[in-house]
Amino acid sequence: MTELLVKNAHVIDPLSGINGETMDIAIRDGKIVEEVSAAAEVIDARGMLTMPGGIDSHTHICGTKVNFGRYMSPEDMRAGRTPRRGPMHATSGYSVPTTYGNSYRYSVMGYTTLLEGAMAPLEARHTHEEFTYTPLQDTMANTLFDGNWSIMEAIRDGDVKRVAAIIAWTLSAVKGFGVKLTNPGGTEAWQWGKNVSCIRDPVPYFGVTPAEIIRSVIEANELLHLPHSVHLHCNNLGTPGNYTCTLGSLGLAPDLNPRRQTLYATHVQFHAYGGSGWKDFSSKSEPIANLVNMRPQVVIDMGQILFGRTTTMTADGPMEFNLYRLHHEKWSNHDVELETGSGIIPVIYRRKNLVNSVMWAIGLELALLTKSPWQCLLTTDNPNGAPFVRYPEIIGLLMSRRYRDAEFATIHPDTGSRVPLPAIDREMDWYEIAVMTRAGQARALGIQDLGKGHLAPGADADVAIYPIRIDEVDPSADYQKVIDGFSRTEYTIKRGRVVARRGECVVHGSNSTLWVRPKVSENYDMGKDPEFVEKFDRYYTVRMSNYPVQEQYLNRSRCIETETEL
Amino acid sequence: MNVKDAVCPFCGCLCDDIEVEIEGDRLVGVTNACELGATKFLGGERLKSPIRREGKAWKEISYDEAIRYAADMLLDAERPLLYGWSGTHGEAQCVGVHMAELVRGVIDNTSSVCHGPSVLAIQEVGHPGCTLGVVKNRADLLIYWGSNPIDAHPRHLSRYTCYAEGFFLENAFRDRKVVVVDVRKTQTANIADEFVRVRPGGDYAILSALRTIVRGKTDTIPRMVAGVTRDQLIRVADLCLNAKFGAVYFGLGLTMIPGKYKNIRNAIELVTELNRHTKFTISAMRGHYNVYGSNEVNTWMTGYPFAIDFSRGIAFYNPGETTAVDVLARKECDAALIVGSDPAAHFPRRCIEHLAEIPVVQLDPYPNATTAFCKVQIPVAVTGVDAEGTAYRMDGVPIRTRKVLSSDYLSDEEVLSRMYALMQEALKR
Amino acid sequence: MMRVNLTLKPMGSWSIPIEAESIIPANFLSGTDLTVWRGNRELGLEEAFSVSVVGGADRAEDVEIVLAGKTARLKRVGEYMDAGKITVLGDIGMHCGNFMTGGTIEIQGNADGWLGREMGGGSIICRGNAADYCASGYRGGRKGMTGGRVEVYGRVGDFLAENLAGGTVIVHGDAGDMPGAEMRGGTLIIHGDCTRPAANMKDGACYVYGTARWMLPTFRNLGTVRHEGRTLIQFTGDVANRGKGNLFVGNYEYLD
Amino acid sequence: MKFLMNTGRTVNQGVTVENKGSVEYAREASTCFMHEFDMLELGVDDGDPVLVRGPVGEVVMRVKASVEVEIGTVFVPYGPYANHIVAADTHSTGMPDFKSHEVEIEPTDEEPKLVYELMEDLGGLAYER
Repeated sequence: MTELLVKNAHVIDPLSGINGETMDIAIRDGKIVEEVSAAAEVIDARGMLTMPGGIDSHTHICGTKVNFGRYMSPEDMRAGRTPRRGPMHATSGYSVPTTYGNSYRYSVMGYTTLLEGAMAPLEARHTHEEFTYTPLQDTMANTLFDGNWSIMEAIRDGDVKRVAAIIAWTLSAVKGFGVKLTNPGGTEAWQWGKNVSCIRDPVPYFGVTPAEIIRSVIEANELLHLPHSVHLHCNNLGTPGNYTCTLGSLGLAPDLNPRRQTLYATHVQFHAYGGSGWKDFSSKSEPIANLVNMRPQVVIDMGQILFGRTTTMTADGPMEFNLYRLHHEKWSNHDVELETGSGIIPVIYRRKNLVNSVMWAIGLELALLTKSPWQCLLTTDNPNGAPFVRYPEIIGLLMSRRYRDAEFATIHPDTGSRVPLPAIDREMDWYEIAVMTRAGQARALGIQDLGKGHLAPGADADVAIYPIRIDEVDPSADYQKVIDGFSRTEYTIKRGRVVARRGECVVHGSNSTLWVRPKVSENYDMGKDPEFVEKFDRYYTVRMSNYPVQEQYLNRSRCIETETEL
Repeated sequence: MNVKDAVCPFCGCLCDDIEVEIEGDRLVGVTNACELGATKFLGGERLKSPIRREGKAWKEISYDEAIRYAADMLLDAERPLLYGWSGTHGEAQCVGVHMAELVRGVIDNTSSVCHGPSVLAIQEVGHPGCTLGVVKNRADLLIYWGSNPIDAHPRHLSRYTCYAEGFFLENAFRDRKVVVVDVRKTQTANIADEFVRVRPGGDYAILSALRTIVRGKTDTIPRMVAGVTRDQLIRVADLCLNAKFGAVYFGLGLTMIPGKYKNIRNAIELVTELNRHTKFTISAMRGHYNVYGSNEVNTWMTGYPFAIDFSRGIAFYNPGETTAVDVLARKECDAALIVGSDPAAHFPRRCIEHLAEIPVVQLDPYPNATTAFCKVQIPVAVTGVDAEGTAYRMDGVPIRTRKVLSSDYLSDEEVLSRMYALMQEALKR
Repeated sequence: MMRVNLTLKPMGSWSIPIEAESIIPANFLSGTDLTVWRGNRELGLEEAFSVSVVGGADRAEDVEIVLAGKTARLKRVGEYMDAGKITVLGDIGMHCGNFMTGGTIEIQGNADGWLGREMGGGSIICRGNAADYCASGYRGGRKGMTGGRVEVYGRVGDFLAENLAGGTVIVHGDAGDMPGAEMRGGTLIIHGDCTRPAANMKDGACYVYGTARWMLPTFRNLGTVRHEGRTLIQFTGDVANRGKGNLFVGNYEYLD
Repeated sequence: MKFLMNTGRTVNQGVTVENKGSVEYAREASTCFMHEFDMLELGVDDGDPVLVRGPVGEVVMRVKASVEVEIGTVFVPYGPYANHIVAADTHSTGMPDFKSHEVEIEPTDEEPKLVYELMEDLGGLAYER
């Protein structure tokens, strides 16, 4: 039995309804408990801002395309190299760090749970292997279904239950957590070098439209009672005028689940563009935020960009090729048979570039114009908008109008006429930041009942203690203190152990992986469906028996079984 | 007893439809594999126990003794080389990286003498690729460039490309066109619709010329380029532009010739250019069954796919300086651990001469050419036969190889983990 | 003026390279308490070198380092150097003058690979030969050398001035294969012969006074021009790469 | 006579590669595939030994006629025989010139060595003889 007592912490824990109380947190064997014995180890957190461990609900940290981002970028790797030190292994990389680099840097910022945003089922084993080497966070993977042949065929046949059955079989096989649609239909079209322009374009050969894919998969997702909703990367990312497509996509979401949203739209900044081309490119954050404000069944994340160098990577293959044609640096693409694809290019976002300046404003506007922080979560779509180590800067920008104005003065001078940002006064408070960086993620991902994102007794003892005294710091004026404070915890506690202390990771750690096994009846077991099996054998290049990810790939397996309607 | 869907641990095709027949503790039959794979499964005479060289003789020693020797050797060295890794499973490769980091050595894998130049090219311009099944289901044009699958990857054509059933092709055999570019009229060239015979060293010029033709600047090109007529180049460019889905598979015919990685870069840039017109992909024909896995493991753990020098604690990468051939030929290491490869058979002689001068430990099931240069060799189980673990196919698809036979041999991972534990303990003291 | 004499002591039986990025003029302003690395072992400067310092200086500009001994395996000398002078009496190892922004390095013997990699300013003079990747960039990087001057009196190896983006590189002897590959700026002058110059160039100027063998077929011949008393044939390209660079050659041979 | 030596994989080399002590592996890896016209000029028949001299050494192989190779070039399967004469210079890329080596070939009366003999020539000690 190991016990730990965090004394005199200044706690913000939105899911427990705690907003700035000084209290003790008792921990036994990795869980929060009511009280511990006198023998417990004690940490004095006097006055320090203490919150549940951070949760990133959309980040790219592990798997085929992330690793290819590293593989193709030795110039990025040399930017962040550290040697082996104490229990820390060597790390490399800035925008796409090594797995240890990701894990240590997230841990130092108080993050304890990460969701890899895109995992191709065929290559899932790779994601899980990298999870094992991401030791200081619990991990889960959104699984890609955007170009899945069997699903498109089932949709064409109008059989939503079959769609659900295919999702159930696949999630169980690849140890996935949630359902991800990236440019639905577009990734299949891209295997012919084509794309779909918006939700009404039929997918070549299959004939179904992205709208049909989105709607059917949402219904299927709810039939399976999955913890998380459908996680959507809308069609038409990154193009001027794409906000109408985004509005149309968000409008497809029915309100089916009283406990959480039924649609999670990711990195919406990249989908909130007005204009008919780059010349009249402008922000359309307002109509998007207005729609979100009216629709409780929708949650979005920001996809904020920050100026500087980074690497973009997504399953959205056609978008990356278009981006390559603008930037002309290097371009990688990786289509995955019968399932999905991906693309990678390095980019630099520049202050002096008007388009980049507008993009920067849009992310902030989405957060500031969305009334409820539970509906707009803080992300950069790491590393697409910026590497996650820059999250504290975003917190600073959201909390300080003065900081925003100072930054605004340095960006392209024409930005002001194209974005609503200069007129927005809102400054977020500590509670709202806590929602946008942990509580909101836990609720949106549906993992609060698994003990994530809060500090009530029974919860996982994942705690972030920041060296910030919120009664002494005025974030509006002292934004640099906010940035510094969120950059480096005093203590990060994971599963009841101190894992990071003032910028140093102090234990080797050991992650656990959360995944979902929907329980379906015999009739809906696709592993026994003759048509499914025959297609698999004929058109995949891997045998069906070698496709499922064995449980030994999961370091600490936390399987979530769901009761379904199949 | 028969085991179905076993995974072949020979080449980068990583065929996973092999059926093996087991009688007791022996493997007696292999179905579906090519000749190369079948031989690998059936195996040969393995070393019975670790051996140690003493003067002019070999002596059998215990695993404990052998593992301790290796750990001490690595700890004592000022710049140890940890080389090989392509012929073992990913879990063992991970331990290898941790070991290199701990003793501050150089870790390199066989890709440096295989597709290392391809990695360098990808690092300059990226890589438009796809999994093998995308090609199988869609490609109506295949280009084998400087590669000879009939000899080196015998099932590539039947399982993944020309002769494989494809969803979007009515008759794969008839509907797919094949172009072969090589300096030799290989077996593969014999099945080509169009064989382009290049003068040795001329591939770069040909690729530049094709890019120029695809761009519509044909008038710049002389009538003959590196032994190929402009007319034939125009014909090849037209085949590419008219394809619905084209796939290039290149081999060592591009990586081992003058210009090395620049040839690959040029090929990638041709494919990128073609993507402005139609769908095209390009991929390397990886040799060892898990050489790609070694690149993947190294990358997620160190940031670099091969040739990583931890001498200074941080990962330093500079192929040409930190690659095994260069380190050995320049005598820049003072000990070597070899796992899953046979450098004495595959490296130029000057490298081998240095191996003869430094302590060498090898993990390998069989006596091989490198055995002659070992102080200690430790026999291990064969991944895919009597050990299991992860391997990455040439297209990046990870597959778990199966253990189809039980034996008393330890796996590479087990031996290396014991070695690593000893090293960690020694450094704590 | 301060003169620092460093003579490399004979090292053990293997030829494990020594990395000595600490050897730049600025570092000696505060004494000789520096370290170098042999493989994974850190050595005090005086363990590896006989050190003598003559005179004094307040600024790096006034420091000259003279390196003697068997320095052919001494790597990274002059890395990030910004002022002063380094004279190498014999040969020098890899990565001499990497990232240099100012000052002068003079090598009386030969230089190993990556001489002046990613150099931004200053000047390097090599009296002997230079190996591969002289005045080049880093793996995967877009820009190689961006400024300054490298002059080699002997011959150079392959991939000379790869990714050259600025500055001037002059080679008096022959160059190997693919000098000026991916050039996007700057000036490269080769007095002797070479193979496949300026492959895939985007911009900049490359002069080959001798013969360009295996001349690439994707450059457009613009006719002859006079250049510093020579008649050269001017090409533009690389057309394959939408390039607008200029390649001037004394003579050329295609691989046809 | 001067030739350009190319090396590469063959099925037979692949089949025998896990058993390098075998006669079959030695036979395959010591084969020098040559165009018939070059053989005529050199005055050798199928199976005759030839001395192949490269930039860093020489080795005896057996010649075999092949329609695949061009006149003026020879093809040798990857392995210790070719590597006995291949230079280690990688042009600072990590990769030697395995596929483009100028060699000098002449008939000889010597027999190709066994793999272990080649290894012992370089300072090793064979385990199996």
